[in-house]
Amino acid sequence: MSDVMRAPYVLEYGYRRSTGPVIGQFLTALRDGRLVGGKTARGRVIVPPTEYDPETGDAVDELVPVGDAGVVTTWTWVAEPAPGQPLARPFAWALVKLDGADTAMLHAVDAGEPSRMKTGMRVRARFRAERSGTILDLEAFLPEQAS
Amino acid sequence: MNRCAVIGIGQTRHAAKRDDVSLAGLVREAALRALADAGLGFSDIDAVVIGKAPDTFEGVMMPELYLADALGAVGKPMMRVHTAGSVGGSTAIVAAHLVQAGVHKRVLTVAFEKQSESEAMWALSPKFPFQPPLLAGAGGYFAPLVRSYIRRSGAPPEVGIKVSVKDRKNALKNPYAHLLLPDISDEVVEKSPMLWDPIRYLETCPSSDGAAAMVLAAEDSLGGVTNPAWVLASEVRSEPTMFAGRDQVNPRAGRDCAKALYAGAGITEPRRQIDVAEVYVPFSWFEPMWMENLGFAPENEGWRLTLDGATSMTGDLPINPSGGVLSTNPIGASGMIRFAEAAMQVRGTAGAHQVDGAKIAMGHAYGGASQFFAMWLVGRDKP
Amino acid sequence: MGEREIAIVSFAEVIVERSDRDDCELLLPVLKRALGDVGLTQQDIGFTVSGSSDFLGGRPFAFVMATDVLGAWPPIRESHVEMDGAFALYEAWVRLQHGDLDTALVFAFGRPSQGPLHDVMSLQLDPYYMAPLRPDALSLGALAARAALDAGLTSEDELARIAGERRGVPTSTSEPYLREPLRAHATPTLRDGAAAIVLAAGDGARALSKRPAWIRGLDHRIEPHSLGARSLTRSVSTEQAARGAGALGFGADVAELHARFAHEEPLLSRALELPASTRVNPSGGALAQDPVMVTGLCRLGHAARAVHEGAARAIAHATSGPCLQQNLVCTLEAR
Amino acid sequence: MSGPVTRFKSPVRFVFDVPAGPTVSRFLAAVAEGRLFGQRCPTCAKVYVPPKVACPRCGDPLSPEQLPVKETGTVTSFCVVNVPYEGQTMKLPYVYASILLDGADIPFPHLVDAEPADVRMGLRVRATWSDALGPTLESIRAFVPTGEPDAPFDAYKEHL
Repeated sequence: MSDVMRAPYVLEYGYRRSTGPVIGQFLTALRDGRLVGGKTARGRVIVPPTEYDPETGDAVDELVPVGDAGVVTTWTWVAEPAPGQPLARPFAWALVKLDGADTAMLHAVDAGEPSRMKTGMRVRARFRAERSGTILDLEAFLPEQAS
Repeated sequence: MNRCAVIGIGQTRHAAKRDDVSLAGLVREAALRALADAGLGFSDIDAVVIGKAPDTFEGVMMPELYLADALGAVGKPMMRVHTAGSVGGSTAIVAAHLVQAGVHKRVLTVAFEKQSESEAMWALSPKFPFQPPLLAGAGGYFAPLVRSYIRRSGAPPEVGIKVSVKDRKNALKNPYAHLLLPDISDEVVEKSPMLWDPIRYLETCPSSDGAAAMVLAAEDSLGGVTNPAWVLASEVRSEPTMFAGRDQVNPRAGRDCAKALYAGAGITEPRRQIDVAEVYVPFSWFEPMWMENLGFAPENEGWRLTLDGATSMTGDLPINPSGGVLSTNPIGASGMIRFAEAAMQVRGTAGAHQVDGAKIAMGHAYGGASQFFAMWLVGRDKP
Repeated sequence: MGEREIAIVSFAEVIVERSDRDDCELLLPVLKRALGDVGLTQQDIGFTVSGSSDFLGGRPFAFVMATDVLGAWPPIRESHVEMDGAFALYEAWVRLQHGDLDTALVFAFGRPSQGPLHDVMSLQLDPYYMAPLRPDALSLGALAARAALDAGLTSEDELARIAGERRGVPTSTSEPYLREPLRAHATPTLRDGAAAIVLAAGDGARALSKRPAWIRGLDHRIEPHSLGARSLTRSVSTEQAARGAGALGFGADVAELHARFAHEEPLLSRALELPASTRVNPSGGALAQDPVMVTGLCRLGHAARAVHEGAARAIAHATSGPCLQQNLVCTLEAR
Repeated sequence: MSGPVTRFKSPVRFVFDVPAGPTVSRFLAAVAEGRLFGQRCPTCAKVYVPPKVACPRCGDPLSPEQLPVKETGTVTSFCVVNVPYEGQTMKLPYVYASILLDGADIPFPHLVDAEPADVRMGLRVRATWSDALGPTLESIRAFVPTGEPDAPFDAYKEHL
């Protein structure tokens, strides 16, 4: 069916997100170089915090400080980063459970090469120099021995 | 089929921009109010059914996935309905089916739109290849239909103005309504800019952020709720966007849907037996058009109901006591607000816009090119 | 749980590598075949419901076009879920429980070839914390795969073996990683496609099919969204849906699992407590062909077809969301 | 630093590659040559311009035969657009109309190049083509009045 026409279609939107109080406090802290989590009624600490306990839907409004270092619970390697991802050079995606947190967060680990990645390794947050109040203010995690 | 009733209703404060909340915060505002109204918590709910219009409005693909925990759905069935503008109504109907089919005892249903996350006008009119050029936006589609209606019915030109003034005055009595225009008058509407001739600016709906939620329950699971709104009947009908000879002004899908709805509830004289209706009127002229489509007036005479005052708060068939879509339009939620407001009327909880003694109320939604219809009838008395 | 006897009596699918057709052209022959195989037309159908996602083509209201090829005149009872077609089938099954309608047409369509689907799917994620990072769907699959490997639930050798069997081609752990620890063979094969299923109730089903695939149970459940707030090594929502659908101890001859990644097969088999005697994904599943938004409905179709063709019992599974967030389980049987 | 974070921008950009499908491709190829055609439903005999994959009313594929249609037609309804919207290129005000081509059984939307006050339901119009033809209905620049007497309401009332 070579006579079928094809044409590009560009989907482009500048979505604007309003954060609400809980996400707003997390992003404000992040912009200021700190990490916080949300404490649920059962005492679990959710990082990044949601306005609700993911298990029950109950409101979460108490925010508590958490460490800026933690443990990689799983990871994969991205050899060719796509536009918009945290790093332009090859990096790892990882779930990182920060010290003091009961859930893990998704972010990039700037490890240089996959051989330096290992489940259970410790990593520490590296903040961008210029921060604006988005999750990308956390540029990446770094393997702890190298940070 | 098991009986089903509305036992909890919640709405957000609707506004052009709800910059104070996240998407989850918006839907939770409605959901938590509905639960509080029913005297329940998330743990009392068996399933969640969520609806909204296109995902491109907020740029979240299948947002029910992200919203599952915000709505206490973890460990439960969750569904996401999308039937264009009728979706708020269709979503409530899917939720009611879960109860009526005996699958669940209590279902939370939520519909929302946060149009300020993008520009909805833009989202509705992207340059998509190979399609006929979109030259006039949403009003450009519906304005020719209004012109056709006026030509066919011989309606006088002030009908659209009268509907607008009525709905905007009603909205002043609704604490959740978005657009509040206390100084509204025939003259103000008439002098507002003619956007898509014959449709004026004040004869169109706003673009809103908002959500609505309801708790639907089986007869044996009403809890402490003593004023449930019983679902007497619900119906959906769809027809193609366009075909040769299609009547776009008075679409058959809407007529068939209403007929089946009345038959299901044992209604033989809808004008007399239905006390109040919340009808999806995004452009004021759609009130008379839908009056005919719903069988409340003979063909080409729907406008007389408006001019005679029958559709006003003091008339015999008040239409849109809430102020309707003309006053509040979070697209995906607009249909559910109609369904919820109908339930509020028969529960006697509509406050300042309550129609005294309402026993049977209709909720109506439509979408697409006037091609998707969803309706329900709710009653104060158990069927 | 529904009490009315409802069966899958017909199934048709079209799956191609990259379709030059629009959604209507893709759907029309599938709908005609699903109906025609049991001698029906749209006029005989009580309820019609579909599943699709606007974002596959990036175009709002894509599903509205489908009404052009449904024969929706006189107007029909119709609905649409912005989900895989398997969840549309759930809506139809619920609707038929009412007893006033006897047949339903369920269909789904999806053309991932139109765009960078794995990247687009990042828009499924939490729009504050995850979506702005733009992680692609393959990377998320790989995070769960590593968790499964670390937990000893599977091995890279097993992933290669599963992938080889489903795809019908030789595979090896010497192939390079696509997203470590996943090799390309362990990831879905994106396809364009459409599928349709006809449901019928009671004696109507017996009249339409010599061997209807009766729905014994059907349930679905969802888990927390965040990948870090739930287990990636145990599919809790599949376990819950399996209990609801009566899948545990069901003794299925065949199980069609909506496993988009090879490691999801052992994970799901464990959640469903499948015995060794159950044949898993004889159709090849999503590793061989993944027409996104249609794949789950195809699992129901293939499981039903196994019953139509002689199997006593079959299980179908469908999923939605990143890393098996939401799961549907259906048990089917001959009677 | 500064005040609390309450919102942020989240830009999205994806490029899709969209096929027109054979039905639309055939029609747009003709349009690119300055030619229009319709296709007939084998069941109800109605002629669709532009052709659809199937007759939405009957659900059957249209007959493949390309039927010539005239470039003249009747305005069945219209609106006067006074409001600009995103992506709109026309000079305000302009007339957006449903036009039933002679020989077709379904109206399609397009522009009428005339003083808004002179446009009526039933107005007879003719297509004027753009200098730059391409595979898009924008190859028709606009429809202009033919000067014929208006079509009677009964001639098009089934197409509203």
